[in-house]
Amino acid sequence: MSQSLFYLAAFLSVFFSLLVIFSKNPVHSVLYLIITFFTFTIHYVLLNAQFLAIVNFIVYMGAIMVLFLFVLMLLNLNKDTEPAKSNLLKMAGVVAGMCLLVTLVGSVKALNVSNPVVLTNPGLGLVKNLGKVLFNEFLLPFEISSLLLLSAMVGAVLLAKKEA
Amino acid sequence: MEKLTNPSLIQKLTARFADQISVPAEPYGLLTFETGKDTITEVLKFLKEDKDLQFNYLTDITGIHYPEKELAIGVIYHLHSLRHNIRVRIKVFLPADKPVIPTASNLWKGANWMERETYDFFGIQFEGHPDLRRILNVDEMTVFPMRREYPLEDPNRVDKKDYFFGR
Amino acid sequence: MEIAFVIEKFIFITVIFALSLLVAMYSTLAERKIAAFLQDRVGPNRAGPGGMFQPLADGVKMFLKEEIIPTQSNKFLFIAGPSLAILTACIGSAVIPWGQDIQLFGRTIALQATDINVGILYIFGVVSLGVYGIMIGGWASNNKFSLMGAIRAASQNISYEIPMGLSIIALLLVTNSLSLKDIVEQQHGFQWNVFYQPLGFLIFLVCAFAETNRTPFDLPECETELVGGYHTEYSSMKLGFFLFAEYINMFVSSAVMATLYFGGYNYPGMDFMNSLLGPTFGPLLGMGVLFIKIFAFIFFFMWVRWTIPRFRYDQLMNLGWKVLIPLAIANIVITGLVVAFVNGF
Amino acid sequence: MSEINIVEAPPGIEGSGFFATSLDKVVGLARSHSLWPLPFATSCCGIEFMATMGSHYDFARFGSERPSFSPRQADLLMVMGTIAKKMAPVLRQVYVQMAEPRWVIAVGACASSGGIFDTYSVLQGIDEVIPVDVYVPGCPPRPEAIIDGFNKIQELVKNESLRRRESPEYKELLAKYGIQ
Amino acid sequence: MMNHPVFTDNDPQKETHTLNLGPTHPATHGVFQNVLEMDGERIVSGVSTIGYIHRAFEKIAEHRPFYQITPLTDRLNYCSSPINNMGWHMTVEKLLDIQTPKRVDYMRVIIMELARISDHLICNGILGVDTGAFTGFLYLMEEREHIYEIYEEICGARLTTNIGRIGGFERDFNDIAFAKIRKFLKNFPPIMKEFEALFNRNRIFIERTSGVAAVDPETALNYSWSGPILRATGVDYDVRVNEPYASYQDFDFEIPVGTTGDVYDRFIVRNEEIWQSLRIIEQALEKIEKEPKGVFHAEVPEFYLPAKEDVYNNMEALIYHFKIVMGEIETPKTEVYHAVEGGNGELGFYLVNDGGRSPYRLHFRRPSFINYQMYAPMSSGMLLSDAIINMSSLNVIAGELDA
Amino acid sequence: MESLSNRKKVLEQKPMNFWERMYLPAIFKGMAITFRHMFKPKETIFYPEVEREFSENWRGMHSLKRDEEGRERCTACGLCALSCPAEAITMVAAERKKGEEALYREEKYAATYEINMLRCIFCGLCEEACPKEAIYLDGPIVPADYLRKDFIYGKDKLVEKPLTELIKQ
Repeated sequence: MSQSLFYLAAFLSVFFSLLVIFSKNPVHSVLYLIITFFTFTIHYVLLNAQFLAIVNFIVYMGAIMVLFLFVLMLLNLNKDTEPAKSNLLKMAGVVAGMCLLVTLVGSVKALNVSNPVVLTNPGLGLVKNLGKVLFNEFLLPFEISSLLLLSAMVGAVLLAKKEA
Repeated sequence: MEKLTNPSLIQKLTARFADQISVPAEPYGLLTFETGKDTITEVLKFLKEDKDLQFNYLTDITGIHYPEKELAIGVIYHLHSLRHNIRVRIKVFLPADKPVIPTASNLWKGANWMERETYDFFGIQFEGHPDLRRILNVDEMTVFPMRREYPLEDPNRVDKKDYFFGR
Repeated sequence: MEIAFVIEKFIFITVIFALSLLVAMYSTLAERKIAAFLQDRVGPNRAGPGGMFQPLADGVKMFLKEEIIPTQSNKFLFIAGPSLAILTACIGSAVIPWGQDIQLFGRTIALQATDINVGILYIFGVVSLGVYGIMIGGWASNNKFSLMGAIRAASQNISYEIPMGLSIIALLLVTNSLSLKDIVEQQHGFQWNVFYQPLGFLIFLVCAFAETNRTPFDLPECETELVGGYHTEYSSMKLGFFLFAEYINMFVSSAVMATLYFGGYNYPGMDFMNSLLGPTFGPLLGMGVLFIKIFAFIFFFMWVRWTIPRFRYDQLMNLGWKVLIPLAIANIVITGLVVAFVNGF
Repeated sequence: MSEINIVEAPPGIEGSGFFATSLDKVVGLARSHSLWPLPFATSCCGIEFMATMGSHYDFARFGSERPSFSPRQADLLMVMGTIAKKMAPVLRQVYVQMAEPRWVIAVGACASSGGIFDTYSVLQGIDEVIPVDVYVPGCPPRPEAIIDGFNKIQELVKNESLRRRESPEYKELLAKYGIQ
Repeated sequence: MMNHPVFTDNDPQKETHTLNLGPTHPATHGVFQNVLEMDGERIVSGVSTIGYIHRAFEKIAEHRPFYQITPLTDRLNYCSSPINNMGWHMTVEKLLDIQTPKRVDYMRVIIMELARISDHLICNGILGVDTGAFTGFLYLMEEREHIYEIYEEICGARLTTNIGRIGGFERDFNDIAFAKIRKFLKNFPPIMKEFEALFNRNRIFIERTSGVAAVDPETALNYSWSGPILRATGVDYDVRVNEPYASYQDFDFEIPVGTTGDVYDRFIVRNEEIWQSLRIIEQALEKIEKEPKGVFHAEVPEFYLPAKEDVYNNMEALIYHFKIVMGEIETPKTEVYHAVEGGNGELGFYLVNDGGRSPYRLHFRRPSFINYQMYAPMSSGMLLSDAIINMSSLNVIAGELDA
Repeated sequence: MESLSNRKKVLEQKPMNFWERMYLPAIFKGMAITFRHMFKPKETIFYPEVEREFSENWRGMHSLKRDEEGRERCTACGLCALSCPAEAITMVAAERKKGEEALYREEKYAATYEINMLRCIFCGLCEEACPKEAIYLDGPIVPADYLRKDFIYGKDKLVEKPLTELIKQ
């Protein structure tokens, strides 16, 4: 049951992420990206990581992508306004893509058959355990990252103030 | 400051403009006089800015059409001195074929639409007006409907003869 | 997973779905009736006794109205907008515990579609998705009023999610659980959370108004400014979906408020009544009590709507960011201190 | 409250658990009780319309208290007040933007026939630009008269067949006004 | 046929967007068009287009005898038609030099103040609606309905009243009318208090209106503003006091003025004027008691239609009757300007007469027209929501605006 | 600016006090007001079934009156048409023939008398203009209708029913 669900979700993830790249309308792209994120949420649930799933759901789907969409909607995106891409830029794109391809091929080649991962503690992803881990073992990184976010927020406010 | 009355106002005006303004009349206590289009700006400015007069409130600008007269088109200003609570009416008559008069909209911003309305109705050109377009009627209109020669009713109406317009 | 369980869940979900649609449908009538009563009028009374069939008439009319898709709009998104709106509105009710476990046909049935242990967060996530329908619909209409409505909706909903989340965090400090079922069970015996978290409840209430786009926060559709806001270009059932979504949202958020702060299906003297009525009818009574609470909240929503003026866009943002968020943070700190104090550090 | 005319069930074959009627009737009945007006109020009649919406006359009783200012959502275009020639194209555009089925009611003398304003600038009746279903006389009509006109529209809606909007007559009517 | 200004957004480099507000936008009450350049929610500049219900009043007036112009004035500011009616009657009376008895004056004062109340009720109610609170508006509408019942008792119509005649009234107020006025004076204040309680100290409303569209007195005078919106800026110019007509000098009332000229000031000034109007009506009722009963018109047989019985039995009356109806009354060849304090400000009638059947030229100084022209300039820099409540607080009546 | 009238009453904007700044008291006060209205008697008149009492002066549909003997009072003098600002009245006058004395009171009568109800503004000027007390606007409201031509009300709709018929009813 869960295996077939996994395959379905995996297929959908790949399918929609391809659509993200191939759709011409940027707003459509964003919408496909949202669906892709949703399939990730399903993956998390399948891994019994409920907290992660829901946070992914809230933060990525509910907040970040809304802002993406928000910005895209306000851009005047049509053929006339598309900035002219120079040849140099195109060349750079090709080179970068090639590099990525080479890396991927190389890594696939280096791949060995590995043992299936078995969770030692199936309840690891639950909120309670996560909270304990976060606030006991990883308290310092947690606090540092929160400070980092705070400083980012203050910076954003300052930047916004300067303009007004 | 003593209260301004019609006689003292006439005195002040004649002292300043002498023969440039016509003999004033006072229908129903409202001082009325005529002036020419060359002096009108100055008259208005004087009335508005003189310390003793202070006609700072432009009540109204409108037009009138006397087709049989030589100077057929008239522009009529009503000013009000709120301080002295006294009104004055100023008339300027213009020829029908070339009704041009300087604008009052640099003295009173409120004159803007009043002049547009007058232009719309009578075709009076206000020189120096910032935006002299038709205001009430459709832009495509070619005539100035308040002139006496134009009919009230739309000549193109069909239903007037119609049986269900019981006339 | 046994097949009976699946059937049971399926039936239960269908019932809840139908119920929320029914409530939403009659909320439209209730809104009109309540508005009328607050305004010394009588409201719809021609369509059926007391206007009973008014929602049906509206529904039939909308279904059969011509569908106009503006030529300049993006067809796919234009249709996706209202569909998303109603979809996200409907899935919110999945985690709400409607009653205690009930004994029916010799089975113990949980009156809750699913008891996930992150129930609150789930609700929170679904609510945050609700804005997509409005945004997409408003943008796809290719109408400036709609676009402005969509933008207002997006920024309003994102802004008010934050104090909402923060007020829930303070609640979590009290309850120690993310599962709605647990939270309700903890409130058994008149230990309603609203007594412990009055400020939190107030913030949550205000945010609920904002998230459902009800007056005084109805800026996205704001009739006198934006004509119809995000749904200006919509006709027929697509408009119906938008309007419907608003009422379902209202129903769900009323249910959430009742569950989180007002004891859900708990009521004073519940144990006595349960022993009197037995394991079948006792929980049903609880469910009835929950619905009474929900209806009270819906009435409150409407009552407020027909009483007070709406905010201006920047004032709304000020209220959200400068008043509610600091208040919510203060609430967390105070709650945290008190909890720590009570637990003896 | 007992003397209020509640809608009667459409005539059908009534039996135990069996109730049949033609779809047209039911739809007409539903539509007639859910006519959302678009108040195209330009002058005095608009003020009387406010009185009609107000507590004394309570338009809501007919299920019509939700004025739809967006033409897409409206079923009934209520033209209230003088329509000048400058306004005529706007009115027409609003009518065109409305979704079918749509009805038009000309409230008051000005909208119906121009009233006392038989002048170069006023449209002599909105039926010169859009088809009108019901005329309400009066300048302005009292709220009672507006409700009376509305009831006439309801009658019309009730008895309209579902297919009327596709009929050649209807298309011809619209073509006469140059719409579509 | 299309008269809309062209508005497009096709220029990709443009930072602003163009929003066409009206003429069918709900907040523009049907007939004003404003093409606004918007930067997000903020208005950069705007152009007003009016004339969507231009009905050529002044042209019609040149073709109608004097008494037939009264129905026209009804349709100027249709929220307070009696004031327009009375203003017109008084203009003609001034022209013909008719002195009305005191009782007629007081009756007119009652009617005019009722009209002012109903006008302000609509304006303040609509302001409530535009800020999103519908209910207060409906409470006021209930009371306005009672004002209409009083009109109906006096003249037979509700909105476009055609009330009164040149020289007085068409009939005396009957007892029911007086009873209804007294009842209104008793029932209305509590409702008005409720309305004020709903809005006056509500922070949402204060924040929406206070400081919005503030105008200083100099600008207001420069734009020839008049009426409550001018008084909200602090200028106590009120025609009723400055040039009393209809015996307004006999009454004791105050002129409420604001301090900042913002929307909130306009709102409270209008509310206070409603209270002052109630005071005036009370005084007028008292004064009427002291006047001889049954006098409801001046004794001017040449201009005032004789009673129906007289027409039947009295040859002279019949001749007058025919003369008046045919419009063949003798009038002086002169011009007259008369102003009354309308619901929105100084409503002036400028009448040029050549002794003919109808006026040679009749010009209405329409306060809405003159007040509204500041709207577009003053909205630049405002938020869209502010611009909308600013519009409703100006109380622009389309009939008066476009004439 | 100095006072122009000496009757100035300055309305100061009071700054909000603490409770007003809190939003909630004012909101609850407002809600209390609206809630009280829920229990007030409703103002609504159920119009098509219940009609409000009109004043006796009220101007409704026109009726052409008959005198005590049941004769039409109108003499087709045309004053009403002349006084009508909307020009809604038309009439064709005819001489009364012998034997018609019981029908028409004066020697002239209106052979046709039409009012265009769509044009009519119910101002009552025709009523005032009539020297014969023949036309009064004392009828009910003019009903709405579907076709424009149905609004030309001829004598069949305007003239009062003869006394005999009224008695019969």
